[in-house]
Amino acid sequence: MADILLYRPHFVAFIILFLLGIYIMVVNLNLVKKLIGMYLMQTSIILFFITLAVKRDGTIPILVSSATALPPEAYANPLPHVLMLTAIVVGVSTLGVSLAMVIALYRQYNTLEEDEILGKMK
Amino acid sequence: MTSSLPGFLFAIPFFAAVVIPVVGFTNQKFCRPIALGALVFLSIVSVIGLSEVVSHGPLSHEFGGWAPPIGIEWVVDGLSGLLMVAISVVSLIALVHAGPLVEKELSDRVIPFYSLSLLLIAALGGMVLTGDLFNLFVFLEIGSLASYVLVGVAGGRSLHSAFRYLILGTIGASLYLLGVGYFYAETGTLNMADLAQRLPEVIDSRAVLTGLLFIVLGLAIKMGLFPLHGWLPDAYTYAPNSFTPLLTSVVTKVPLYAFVRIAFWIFGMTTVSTQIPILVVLGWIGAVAAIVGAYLAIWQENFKRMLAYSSVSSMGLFMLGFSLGTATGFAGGLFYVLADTLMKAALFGVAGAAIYQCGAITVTDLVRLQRNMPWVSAALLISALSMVGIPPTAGFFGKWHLVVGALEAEKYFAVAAILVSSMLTALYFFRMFQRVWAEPLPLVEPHVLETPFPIRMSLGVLTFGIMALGLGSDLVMGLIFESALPNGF
Amino acid sequence: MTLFDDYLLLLLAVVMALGAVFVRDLFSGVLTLAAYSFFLALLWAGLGAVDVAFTEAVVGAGLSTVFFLVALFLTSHEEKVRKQLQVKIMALGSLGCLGFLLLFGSVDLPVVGDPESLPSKHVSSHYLRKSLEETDTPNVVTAVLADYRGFDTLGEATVIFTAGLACWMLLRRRDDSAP
Amino acid sequence: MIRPHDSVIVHTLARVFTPIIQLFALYVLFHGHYSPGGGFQAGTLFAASVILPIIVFGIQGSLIVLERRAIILGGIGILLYAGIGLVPLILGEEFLNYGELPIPGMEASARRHWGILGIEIGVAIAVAATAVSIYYSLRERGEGEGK
Repeated sequence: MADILLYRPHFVAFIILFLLGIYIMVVNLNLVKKLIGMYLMQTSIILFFITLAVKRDGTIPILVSSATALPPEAYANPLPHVLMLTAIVVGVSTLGVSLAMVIALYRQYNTLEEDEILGKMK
Repeated sequence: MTSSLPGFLFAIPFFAAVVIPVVGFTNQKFCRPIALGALVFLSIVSVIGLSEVVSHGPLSHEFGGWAPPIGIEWVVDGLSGLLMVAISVVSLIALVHAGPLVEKELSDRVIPFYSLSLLLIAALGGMVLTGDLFNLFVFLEIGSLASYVLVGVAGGRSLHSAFRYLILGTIGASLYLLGVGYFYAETGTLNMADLAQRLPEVIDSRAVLTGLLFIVLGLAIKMGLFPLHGWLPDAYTYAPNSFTPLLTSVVTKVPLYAFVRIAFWIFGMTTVSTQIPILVVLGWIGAVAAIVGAYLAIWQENFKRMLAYSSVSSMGLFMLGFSLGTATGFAGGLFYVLADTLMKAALFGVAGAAIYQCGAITVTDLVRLQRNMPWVSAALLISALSMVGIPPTAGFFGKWHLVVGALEAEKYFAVAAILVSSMLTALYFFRMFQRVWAEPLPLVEPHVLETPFPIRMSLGVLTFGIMALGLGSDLVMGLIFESALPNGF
Repeated sequence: MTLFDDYLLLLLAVVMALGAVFVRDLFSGVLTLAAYSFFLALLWAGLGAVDVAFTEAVVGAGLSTVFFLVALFLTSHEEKVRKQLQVKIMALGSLGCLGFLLLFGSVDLPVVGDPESLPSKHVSSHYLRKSLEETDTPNVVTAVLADYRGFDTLGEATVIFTAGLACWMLLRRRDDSAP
Repeated sequence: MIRPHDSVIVHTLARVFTPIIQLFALYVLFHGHYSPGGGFQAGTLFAASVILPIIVFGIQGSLIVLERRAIILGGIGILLYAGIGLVPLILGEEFLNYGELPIPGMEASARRHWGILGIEIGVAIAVAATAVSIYYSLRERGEGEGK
């Protein structure tokens, strides 16, 4: 367990961000804070995928001159990058929709606190 | 066999969804014909696809012309073809039903309603047909975004329930994506068929186990499985009536399908029942869900909320069926999924029609249906009998096959759970019957008329479907046994 | 990129994340979040994911922040504090289990930076070998994004289109008529 | 309520930066085959170049005609993308198989090159228009209602 903490800093940061994000999403009653938590959770997953793509001494995945000039081991793995580009877009779309919901809720209840909204519904 | 048919299964609803806002701005009246036309077309193509599968074996379509592990492929096989037919037909009926309700509830938002509904249907189809785990995530997100908004568009309480749905749904989707990441880290592939070949080598790895747990957890949130069903009752209760039939009939079934696909096709029957015994756990969870959901439904006064808890109970029954580990149990679970798709569409259709026509929200209010709305009352009666499990409805045969499967597997707790949940279901539906048909009409009867033709017709078709699926259950079960069972049975 | 740089950027990112979460004023929280995003973009550029870094800088630090700020301008930016010990303990308990699961599963994950690990070999080496020949595109990320997995990208564009329709549907006022 | 900013410095900078951002967006779009970037990043930058003047000069000074139609433009961008994909499907090949696009006198790889550029343009239009549309939707209340 201890060697994970030392030699995998990315993974530790991922765990901290992921759990922090979910914690805020579940516990905090402020709607915008929940969305900040959501953003942290989504970016932490991107961090997880990007570290899968790293290769020691690997360069960015843009081929130089001809395909055979360098072996595949010399470039970072492009597939997780592609997946994460999609995930970023998904994240910002979800954020846009959820902020629209927050604004619509505020128009009706004039507050951003979930317990006050629940109180006003009754 | 490669074929261009799955490509059309994507293209038809997708193009219609994108064309609707572009065309709809010139004249709003075009929206509905485009949507319904596309769905009719989609239903026909998916039926053709299923018949092709039955006669010639699975069809695959390699998007971009790249062979599977490199590119993305879509596969129509027995299971996905069957579900695709169910999704396209039921959503066609649900949108026909929605017509008059949209005019009343969302008259200024007709364009986005139809466009988002079709995007939702395209995404559900994509989740069912795709053979790639990440592609599944993308369609999961498209479908989820569309359903969050369609739940929340009625404002007020529906908006709050949609926000909660969004928060929990995003956690679910992120857990799923994380699980896919673990699989990718261990195998280097995202394609389901390729993964099925490569996983046995690394099956002892803890990362694979963790990935599977995350995926199951994420999909369980999306499908509203019992301890994680927090978003479901509110969303089902407060969603606009024009959307509830579509939401309740297909949206939660598709994550369940994704779970079945991953557990039985990628990991395989022997792995999930012995090496990583998640089926045992899920069987118990399903049993508890079936009983607790039905028990909670008894105490609900709001009709839609009662049906929502009944959906929690049904989800438990499906899970129970799939976890039995016998061919009959699996096929029974699948049959019950198909039956429940029709029953939930019909019941929520009745609930929507009741609110539309006479403002009947609680179970007691339904008494207003009895004299003036024979079509709606008949649909309510037959679909409720089917929920309870009275022959010859589809619900009876679903439960019958589940019980037979449980007896074959010698899992008596499952038999007990199915019977107890059926009895509790009978309790609340018979209480409803008593209130609706045994009580005298209220003295001051509001002037209530029969519902408009599209609602009547769609409820009639759904009722007919429930009866037909029940009477033709041997045929459907034969089809499932022949082409929709995973290896290992 | 040395491990030290990674440590530094990760530390900064985590500190910014904690700041964004625990600061009371929501404006400060959102701006701290933008800084967090910026550090992540630097980190990803360092790890070789230039396309992701570019997108994170444009979208995370840019577009998301703009959306957040507009929403805050139109609503309020005070967070009220209240005690809810029970919920917190329950959440911490279940998240502890989740964290344990994450650590438990991490032991068998491939070592970061290992060129021999499975994800770097199977499918991805095909892209790196063949993309120039097959698609005439030196940037492999673009080739995979737009061609090999172009269908995902169509889905991605559809996601944001869905979001646009969704916001339009949620926020239009009742008295609007379609133009 | 978001009020337009009245500082001269901000106004001048916004005037200068808007075309620069647009130029950079075009570079990112058309150079995506060789350097980081592509349709999505270009679209977001383009959206930024539309949103920046709205923030600085206020919503009255913006292309108000875009407001409700932006989403249509987004749909057209996606139709461009999916339309390029549909051509091979109708010709009996796979959806999105740019290698089979009916462009005469080209190798399959060159056809794929131009196909990629075509869909990147579609993505850029869709993303730019949709991001602007989301922005308009989010601040719609800013007009008459006030606070």
